[in-house]
Amino acid sequence: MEFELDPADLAFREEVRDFFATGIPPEWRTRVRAGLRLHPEELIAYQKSLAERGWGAPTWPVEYGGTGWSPIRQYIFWTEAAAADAPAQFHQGLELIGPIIFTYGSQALKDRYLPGIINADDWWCQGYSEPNAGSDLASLRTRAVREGDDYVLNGQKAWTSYGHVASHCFVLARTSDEPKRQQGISLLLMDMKTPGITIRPVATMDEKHHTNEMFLDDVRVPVAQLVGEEGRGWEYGKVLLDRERMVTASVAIFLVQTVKGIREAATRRTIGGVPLIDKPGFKAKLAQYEIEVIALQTMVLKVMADAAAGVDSGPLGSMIKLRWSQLSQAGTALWVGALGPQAAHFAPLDNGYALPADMPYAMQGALYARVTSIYGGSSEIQHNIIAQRALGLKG
Amino acid sequence: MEFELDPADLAFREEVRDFFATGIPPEWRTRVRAGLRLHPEELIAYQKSLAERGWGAPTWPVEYGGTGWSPIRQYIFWTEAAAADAPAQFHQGLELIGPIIFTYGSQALKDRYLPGIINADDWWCQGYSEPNAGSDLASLRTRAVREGDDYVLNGQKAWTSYGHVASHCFVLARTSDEPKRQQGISLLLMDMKTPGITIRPVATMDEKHHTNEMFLDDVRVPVAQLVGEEGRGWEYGKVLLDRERMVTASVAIFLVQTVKGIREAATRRTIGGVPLIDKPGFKAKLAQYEIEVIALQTMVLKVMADAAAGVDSGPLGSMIKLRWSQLSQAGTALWVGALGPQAAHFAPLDNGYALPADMPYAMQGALYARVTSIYGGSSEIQHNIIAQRALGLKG
Amino acid sequence: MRFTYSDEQAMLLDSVLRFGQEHFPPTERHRLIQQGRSGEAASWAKMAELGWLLLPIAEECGGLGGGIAELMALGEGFGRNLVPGPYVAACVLAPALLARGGDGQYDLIEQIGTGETLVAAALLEDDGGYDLHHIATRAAVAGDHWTLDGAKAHVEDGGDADWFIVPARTGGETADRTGISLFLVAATVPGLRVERFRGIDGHRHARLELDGVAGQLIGAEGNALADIEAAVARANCAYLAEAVGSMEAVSAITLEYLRTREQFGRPIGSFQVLQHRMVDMTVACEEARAMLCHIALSLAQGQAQFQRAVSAAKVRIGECGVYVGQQAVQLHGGVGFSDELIVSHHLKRQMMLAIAHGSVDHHRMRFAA
Amino acid sequence: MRFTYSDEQAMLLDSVLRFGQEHFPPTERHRLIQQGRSGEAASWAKMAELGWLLLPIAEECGGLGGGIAELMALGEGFGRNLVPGPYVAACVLAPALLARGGDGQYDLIEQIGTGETLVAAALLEDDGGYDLHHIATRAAVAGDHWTLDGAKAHVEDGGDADWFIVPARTGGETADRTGISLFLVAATVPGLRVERFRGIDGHRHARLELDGVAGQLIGAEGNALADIEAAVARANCAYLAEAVGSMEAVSAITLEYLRTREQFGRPIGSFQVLQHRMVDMTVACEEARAMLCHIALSLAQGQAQFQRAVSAAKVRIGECGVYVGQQAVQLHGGVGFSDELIVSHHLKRQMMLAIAHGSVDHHRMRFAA
Repeated sequence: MEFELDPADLAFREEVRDFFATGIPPEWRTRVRAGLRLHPEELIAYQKSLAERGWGAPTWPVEYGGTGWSPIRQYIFWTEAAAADAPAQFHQGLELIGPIIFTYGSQALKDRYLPGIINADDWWCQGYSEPNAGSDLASLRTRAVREGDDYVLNGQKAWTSYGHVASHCFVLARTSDEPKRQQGISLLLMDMKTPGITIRPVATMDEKHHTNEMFLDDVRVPVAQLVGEEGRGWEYGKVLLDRERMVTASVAIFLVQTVKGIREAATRRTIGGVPLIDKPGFKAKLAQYEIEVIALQTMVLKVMADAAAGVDSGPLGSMIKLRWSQLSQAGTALWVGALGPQAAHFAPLDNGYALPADMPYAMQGALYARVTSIYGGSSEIQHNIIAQRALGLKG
Repeated sequence: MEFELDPADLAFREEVRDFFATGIPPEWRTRVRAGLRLHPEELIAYQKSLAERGWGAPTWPVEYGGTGWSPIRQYIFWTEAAAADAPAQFHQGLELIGPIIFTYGSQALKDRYLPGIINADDWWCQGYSEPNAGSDLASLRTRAVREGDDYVLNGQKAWTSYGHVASHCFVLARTSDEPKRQQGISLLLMDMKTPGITIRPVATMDEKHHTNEMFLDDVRVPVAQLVGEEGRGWEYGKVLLDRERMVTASVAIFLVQTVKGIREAATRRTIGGVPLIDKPGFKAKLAQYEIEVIALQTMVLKVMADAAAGVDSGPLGSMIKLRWSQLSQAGTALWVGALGPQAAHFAPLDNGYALPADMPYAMQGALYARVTSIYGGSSEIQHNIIAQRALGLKG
Repeated sequence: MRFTYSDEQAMLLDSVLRFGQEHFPPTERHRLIQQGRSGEAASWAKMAELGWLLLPIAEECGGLGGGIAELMALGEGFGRNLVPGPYVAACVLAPALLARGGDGQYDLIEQIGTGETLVAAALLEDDGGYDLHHIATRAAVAGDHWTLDGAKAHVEDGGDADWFIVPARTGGETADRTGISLFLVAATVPGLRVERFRGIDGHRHARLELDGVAGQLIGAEGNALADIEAAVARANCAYLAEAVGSMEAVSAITLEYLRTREQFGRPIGSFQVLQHRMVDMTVACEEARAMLCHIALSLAQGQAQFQRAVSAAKVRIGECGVYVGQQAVQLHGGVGFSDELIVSHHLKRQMMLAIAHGSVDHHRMRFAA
Repeated sequence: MRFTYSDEQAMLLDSVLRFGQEHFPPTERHRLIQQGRSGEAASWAKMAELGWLLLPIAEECGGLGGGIAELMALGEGFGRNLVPGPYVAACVLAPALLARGGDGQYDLIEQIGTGETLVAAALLEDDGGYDLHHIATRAAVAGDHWTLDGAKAHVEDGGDADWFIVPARTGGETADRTGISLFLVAATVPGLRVERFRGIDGHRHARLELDGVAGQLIGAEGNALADIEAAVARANCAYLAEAVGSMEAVSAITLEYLRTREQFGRPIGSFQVLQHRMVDMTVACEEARAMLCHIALSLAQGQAQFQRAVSAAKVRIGECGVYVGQQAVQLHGGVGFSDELIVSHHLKRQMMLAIAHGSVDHHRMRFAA
């Protein structure tokens, strides 16, 4: 076992640290710590600042405009970003569709779309889930029928996150009916200004507009916008499993921010003159939380180190997703608990009255955290995946 | 809702309290509180003292020698017994086979066996489980073949608790092969002195000899010892589900004893001069435990009150079994934790040296508690039962 | 001994359930809540008409003298349909505190009972946690009246109150159990700053700053703490029953969803893991209901045992309620997280009920004390 | 950066695994343990021969100077086959403490390394919890030697010790961090009462009473606490790795059982609930292993960060280890509870490892401090 960073990595860390030493606006802090996404314009500004520095795509190869960083450097980068209260980069373009485009897409698609992802000129949303195809995505019903040089799409998508903001959407649609449901599904890139797309906001329990229903009504998408081959869209997602691991892994690094949020809230609040953070009961809870975060961070580092060493991390990615959502929930709940009675003060009813310092974000983070164990493969699905793929247990 | 006991019940409580005011030997206390069974001779002495008072069978009808007590009176009786650190009565005769005998047995069987159960002249053990028929009892293989006026039994039983002590055994054996595995199983009463019975002790992790394997090798059991009809043994158990609820319910009442054990251990031990029980961390844990015990006790009382009112308690019995085993485990673990480093002192290696006050019983109780979520229908089976029978969810 | 409601209580529960379905069906509820007090005006008037506003008020104060069982039936009914509104603050807590003032307060209590007036108790202060005896606000005699100075961190359901009941020190130090008196303060009185906030469950609360505010002494000077603690314990009973009603309702909704929602070609309720989760939710509901019974059983044992039982119930129902709400959302998946189903609203209400009048941690330590 | 063992460390682990399979196969292990020290004599001699007893000892003391990674490889190997014996007490903890004595103790250290002698550290006292600085035992100069008076509540693996290392006060009060010195005390010295106890895992511990016992000062007088804490943290690393080895072994056994054991006509591993439980056990193993890596990562950051990392690992590995052991027993059902399978022995060892040199609660508060 060797746990020392080599000198070049140490120098890189200094470089990253310097970058983050300036530039993260303080007004982002509470939202970032609560695990909430910043406003699109803020995320775009952040992404542009990274792109300007050449760091817009930490996980991409150099040839597509990425940094070409080793997994260890990615880890260092995210650790420093987290320490500086920087947000996680918005991932739908960078991690979900970008890598599919540069792996399977035509040269034309690469040329057209990759730069816009890195410099945040385009904002991508995902058109996968449907009202009756959530965890069971293979049962999707949206159809893409070929007519001349276009596919004509009809159907309904659910949970289209940031569809109201996006300039583009990557959509899974059925281009043929095959005996195996996973077949005959194609992946198309769609301009959100195309006629026939209707976005309807979905109100969610965190009172933040981030997701939508998307209705596709004779939406014409040029055949050139097909990624890879027709009917193989399902596979493209699967092949990128390794990358997806990195995505959750990187998000998990940001849990140290939640620890800071809790710590500050519990330092600010006193009971009988004693800061909550000094009360043995709270102290023990926060320590427990920090320790579990340490375990997860170290699992992340292990995935990174394994990747660097070319070792297969097995189901560690699913495990990180599982534990990350549990700890997002536990951490924000602890934070909200630290606010005491004022956790009931979520929104002012009159002008001119300030909310408690952390509100509404701490509470919004706690509410938002409930969906982290649902999206991206629910915790139950993650369990199934680990049981079946890694442990070889059959239904 | 009415929660007052009526005056007659209050008077009864005084009577029971008086009975228990004397008579429970102090040397029983720690074992009882740790949820451990007393030695057979102690349990026999206790049962005889109850029988002498006319209280040998609290749950049986008067006509069979029972007390005929209402469920509320049973609850009162057990609550007072628990408060006095009396043990739970040994249940295999009293609750498992006795009620089957008086419900389905011939007059001859009733006359022969019921009094011996009440006055503890006989000690019954259960011959149900087999090495390959634990949770899936219906797959049992022991055979009883009719030869003249006898059944000839061959097979192997597992987990024959107190088989090394018992004078009698009630055995499930296959008397015919039927398409439905639950059919063709018969219930036989067997004298443990019958030739062909071999008992082999099974060492268990609590280092206490309480269970055995039982080998049946051409064991001849007179046909008159058949309970009810041939081939219907499986049903007899099922019909008594309601009674079984009462059995676990009554045991759950005794968890207050564990609370006392923990409390005394944590009062005795000091850290830096402060009794452990006054340390906020421990205080919170014990309070949490007590509260969960209260919830369970009240669920028990509700079952009793429902029974008294002729209301169906539904799956509450299974729930009580579930929660009881969880709380047995949590309570004994808390107790062992309260012992600190000396929890490692389980047995003296030399003569003349005394163990810490609670040892080995607190630890033995903690180890024994692990099996409470396995026997009598594991926690997983209880979940299945509740899901399927009460919630109507199908596999 | 009987654990079920009497016929009369069952009828009350039944009419509360019908009331909830009629006035706050899931499709309407959210819209009404967003309208604030006006959205609840019609239902409040209806409650007044039904006599429910008078129900928890003692007979000697002109109320119907409902006991804990009646409060629980009401609370349970409210919880099942997530009926919003300041019922517990105005009709349970406030009248119990005003009763300390004897017939001097009967007019105000009557106005509460008719629904004309809303009163809320301003109990918690910054730096006090959930401790009711932690009062730094001071009252002093100024000529023929009292003036109050201090601040209140959170007034449960105080967002629409016409009057506040304000505990303040007429003696002793901040954390003393003695020297606390109760004052009635009009919401519009000079020197009082009322900041109003909405919770995630739509309840409207307040935060007060009192700067030489005129207050009217309620009852005798000093020694109000016992009355406050008793009144809060009583209010908690209604909240606890509301939590249980909500848990049972959302469990039933979830069970139905498991039975009907299909994924991978079969009802999701056929997956063993979801079955067992549903069982754990059901057990949690039973535990929570048992804690209500435990409170009822404690009534015969005096106020101290009653309050200890309420603390025990606040711990376990708080835990079980949030657990059930969370799992209901989880088992519903994405739609559970949406605002459109009632499911997430149950979770939000459970989260707020779990901290109303004392968090789980607070009550665990009270129980242990 | 690499999270896997070096080739040399992997070879060490491999030989420890073979050693365990050879000397302590499940069928023999229980019998050997019941024989006490004699049951472990042959294997101890073998360990000496292999040089393992010398491995953790510093090079300047004549040992092989094994680092944390070597200790972890050894510990992991022991844990996988539940190798019994006082290895950590005698070869990791004692030599580290004796090193304080400089060359005056090299003879004794050498005897430890050859397996001739067993030494155990008597660190914990009644009323001290798991605090290493809580020392009431006093040492006084009597002529040309020191005499010790006091008692030690628990000496880990002290049951067969020939010598005890006894911290005692040469200054300060019971809970002070200064004024603690280390003394070497022969097990047979007059005035020393050694009570010997067996744990549920077969380890043999002691409790001491010292009544005017002659002791030999190890190293300088006073200020021994830092050495004690550092030595205990190092010892804990071996224990933590042992816990991880045991967890992974018993998880693998359980997975195999789930695959092969049939009930209701199918492998029990086909039941979703048991699958998910097995997943949770696997995640717990990963978390535990990650905590070992966390310790290794902390080494570069100095003793304070190292000890804090050890405390963090004691918390999480303690919790995960006991959880995995419990679930392994549960998933095996009745046979899991029996003594005949190795499964229950893993749980028992996990329970003891979780409190060895500080319980989960103790280390959580140390981490928080």
